[in-house]
Amino acid sequence: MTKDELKEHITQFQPKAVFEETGEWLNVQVETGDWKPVAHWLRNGVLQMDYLFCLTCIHWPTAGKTPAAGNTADEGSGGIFMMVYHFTSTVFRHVLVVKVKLTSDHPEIETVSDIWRTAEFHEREVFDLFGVRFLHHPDLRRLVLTDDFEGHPLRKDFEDPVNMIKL
Amino acid sequence: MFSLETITNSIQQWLYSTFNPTMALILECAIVMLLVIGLFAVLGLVLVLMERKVAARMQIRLGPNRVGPRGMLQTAADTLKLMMKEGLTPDGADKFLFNLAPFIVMIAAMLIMAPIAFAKGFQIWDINIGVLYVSAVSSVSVIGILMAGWASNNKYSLLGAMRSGAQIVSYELSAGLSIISIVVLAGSLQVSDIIASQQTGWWLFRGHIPALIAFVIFIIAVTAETNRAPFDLAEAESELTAGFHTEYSGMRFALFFLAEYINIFIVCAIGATLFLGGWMPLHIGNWDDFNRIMDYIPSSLWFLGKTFCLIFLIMWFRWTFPRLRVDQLLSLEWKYLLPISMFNLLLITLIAIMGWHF
Amino acid sequence: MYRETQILNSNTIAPTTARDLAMDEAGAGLVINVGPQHPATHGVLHLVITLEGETIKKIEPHLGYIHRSIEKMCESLSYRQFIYVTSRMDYLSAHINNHGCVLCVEKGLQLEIPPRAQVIRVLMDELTRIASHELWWGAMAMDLGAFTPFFYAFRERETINDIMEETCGTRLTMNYMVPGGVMYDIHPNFQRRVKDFIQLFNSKIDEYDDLVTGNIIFQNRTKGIGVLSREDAISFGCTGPVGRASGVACDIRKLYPYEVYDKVNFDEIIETAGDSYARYLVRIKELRQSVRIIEQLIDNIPEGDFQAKTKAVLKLPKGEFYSRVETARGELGVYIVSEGGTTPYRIKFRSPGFSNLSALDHMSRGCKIGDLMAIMGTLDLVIPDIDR
Amino acid sequence: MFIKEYISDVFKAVSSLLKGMKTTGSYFVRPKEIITQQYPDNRAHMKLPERFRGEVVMIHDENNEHACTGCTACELACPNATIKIITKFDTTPEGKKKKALDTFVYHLELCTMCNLCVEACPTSAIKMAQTFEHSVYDRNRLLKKLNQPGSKLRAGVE
Repeated sequence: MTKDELKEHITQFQPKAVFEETGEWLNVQVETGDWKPVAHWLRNGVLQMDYLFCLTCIHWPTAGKTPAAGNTADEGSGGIFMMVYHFTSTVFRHVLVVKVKLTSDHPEIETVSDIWRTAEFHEREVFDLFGVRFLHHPDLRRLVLTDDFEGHPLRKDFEDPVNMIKL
Repeated sequence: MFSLETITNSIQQWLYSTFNPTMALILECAIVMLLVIGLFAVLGLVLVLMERKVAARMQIRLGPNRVGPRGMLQTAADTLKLMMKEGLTPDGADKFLFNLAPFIVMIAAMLIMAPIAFAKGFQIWDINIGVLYVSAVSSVSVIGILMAGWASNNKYSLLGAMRSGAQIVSYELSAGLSIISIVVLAGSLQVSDIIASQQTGWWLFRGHIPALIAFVIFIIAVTAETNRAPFDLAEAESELTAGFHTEYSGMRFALFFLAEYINIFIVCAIGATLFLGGWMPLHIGNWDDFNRIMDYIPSSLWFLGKTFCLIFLIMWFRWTFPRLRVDQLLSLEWKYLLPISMFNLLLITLIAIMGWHF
Repeated sequence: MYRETQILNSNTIAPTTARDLAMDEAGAGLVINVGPQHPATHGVLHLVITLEGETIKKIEPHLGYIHRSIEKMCESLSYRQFIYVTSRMDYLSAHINNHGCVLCVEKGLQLEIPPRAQVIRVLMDELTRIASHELWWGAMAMDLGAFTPFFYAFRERETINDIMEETCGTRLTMNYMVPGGVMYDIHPNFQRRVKDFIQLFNSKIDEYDDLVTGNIIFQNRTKGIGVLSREDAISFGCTGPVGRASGVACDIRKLYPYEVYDKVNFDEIIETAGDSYARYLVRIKELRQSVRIIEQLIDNIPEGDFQAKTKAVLKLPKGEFYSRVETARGELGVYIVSEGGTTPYRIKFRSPGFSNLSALDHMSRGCKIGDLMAIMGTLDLVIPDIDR
Repeated sequence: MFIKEYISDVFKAVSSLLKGMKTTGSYFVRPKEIITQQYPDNRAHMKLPERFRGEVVMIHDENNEHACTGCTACELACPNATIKIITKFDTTPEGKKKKALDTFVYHLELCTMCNLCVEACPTSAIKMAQTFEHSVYDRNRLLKKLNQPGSKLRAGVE
């Protein structure tokens, strides 16, 4: 399916979705609350996005503060976490990037590990390194770091004076 | 002609003429003990080196070549290292059993040495139920292995020991059945009688195809019984790290290691005795000249040659095959080897009764 | 007895999910730790396995023993510098990792790569793939208890390493790819030596078949073991030979061709059984396909530059760039978020091993411990690739 | 036929095993195939390819002159802070002050042999050497000073 067709389908299901077409693939941004039904629809609906090939998160510690980023009252001061999901369909071979914006104060999002099982590990990794909480995840523990580790190293404001050497 | 029999006889005569009979017997026992221990040490050194060299050649490597000429002293150096190492006992281990286990394995191996005929008239104890004795004593070593696995208080060791138990107990059956088929042919349990019965030819050739099948099954079964690859499930390096001897170190580990090689030697010696005529030279029908030349080769060389051929075969297996899984190991025994060897025993009995063998 | 050893050797972790709690209440299971130092994990992978007898009830991978946070490191390295770090992820396909990174940077810079560099890159990728599969073949056979194949595999791998050493300067972590092309031109001996190697290698693959593929013990150990259905493979994101053995067409070289992969003839190997044997066959057949690609390209390296002209300091425009390459283990995704500076704002490496490992628990439930070695062997896990 | 299948199974299995044994056995009798290199013994005729990256060295000619201007391009290119360049100010004959290299500090223990410094060098002053036996007992000995004592910048290199 082409980008326009994808766009059409998504708008039909989720009129609130925001599109961005600068990159290689179609990017769509959805609200945190809408994410779970959208995910279900992506997997089982007409698009058949059965293969989640990348799941990650980006931290913008200051984005929330700048007025340009559309700072609203509930976004708080700590910036935003952007969850990025890369989907493709093994049937149609189209690629879609879904982004969900989370606030730094309450980085919580519904898990998709019941829809794409690969998400179970990827979400644990994101939880470990960014501190994003995945609601209803079956086994949300730290994956690579020790259980008593403090902080989330891939956050931009993470400081570790012992192990991080500033060049 | 060089013969070990004359040497042993003259020593015995000298002993009995110099001391009273009790003293002579005690001295004889002491000499035999020393000889057995000496043989153990030498066999350990030779077999470990041989294994490493065979493995190296099959794996396009050179193998040990630094210690001594062509690496001959490598195993001696290794033994020295193991002796000087600290023998650790894990905290949670059952200390008594943990220390006892390697000795049980070792002693079991030593005991089987008794009825083996190393050369013509060179045998520690020509017991009249020699073959039965061998198969009885060889199953003692499983107790040592189970003990080691249990006492180590390590889950890997326990799993290894359990596997080993299941394995040795089941493979004992087909090894026993193959041994019995030769007993049926030879009509005696005594080792010297069995060898004597192969005067005109080895049972491997004289017993037609059934004897060949019995031989193959025997080799497979003893490979399994000695926990050698492809049946090394008790150790199974990639699965259970080192299996039942994971927690052993230093000399106690060396004893397990040595016992493994001694066991290989023993089972191959028994295989050579039963199927390849022990120290009996190769004789072919009416070729008198050929037979006479063969007779010139000392009987001890015949025995060792045959035994080392079988040892080489078992090493060849080890460096070629992948390991079986534990359930496949048992299904191989119970679904293939045991039925085949039972049927085979029937055929052999028929051959023996009808006198169809050569 | 089970209970007793379990208490004495208790270094298990607290149960967390309802599923685990249910199992603990039933009192079933002997928990053993495979790794982080274990002969079969080939690295520092830690698996907590719950057993019942010899049967696996649950596997829980514990990662992070070699986690270096390469993603964080890359955030402070420039676009030329961060490539060398990625050799240390999946160190067996170092070239292909580097390739993924330079592709992503080039996408951002919109660089045109000289055809000569493209062909050299593909040749190096395929040589790396052969070397990686060789090591996998040896190590997998060793996991299953056969030691000798390891040495035969390393003999051929050594030849590739020597070729790499001559052209790239190093044997394992080459750092040969640079944004815009390759670091040096190929060595004058390169073509001759590769052709010699291909000739030698064709005769050796048959030997591999004799020694391992046809072996009845090996077949019994792998057939029907660790079956991963097509749906599960997609859901778990299994790519590379693991995915293809389950019937998923996931070869990035075919689906989204990069460099000259759309100009060479090769087959995407797809098996449908999804078991360990199918994964084995896919890799063994891929060896021949890699040889095919090299044979087509080795005599047709176009003349010209081996590197495009680039600025001394690279700056990617603001935006997001994603490149996908097929490593020996599966799909490697490189996701760069740029804020317009000289260093990436955020890099994500979607490593194939990570997703493949997540399917391990699903595949090995109900198998024996011995089967676990067959499954892990054919998953071809490289631990630094998983941990990053 | 069950029996027939059973026997053919056994036969196939045994023949596949024998095939494997033939392979290893054939190597056993062909010692020419042995590929072991006896490393410390073959040191004399072991030749590494000229591109091999062993360590960074500075090229000095017979007059003990190098081409390093102390521009720190390599220091910037290095991802691990392996190179530290200490500069000094020389006075040229005309009396002008000119920046020049004082010490080229190279931490071999941090180096990953990525070759980026050599690529970055505008005057080709450094290169990769083919040495590889870097093990020492004292870590400090891995900290190297690349410019030889008394060496100076070759005339004409800017």
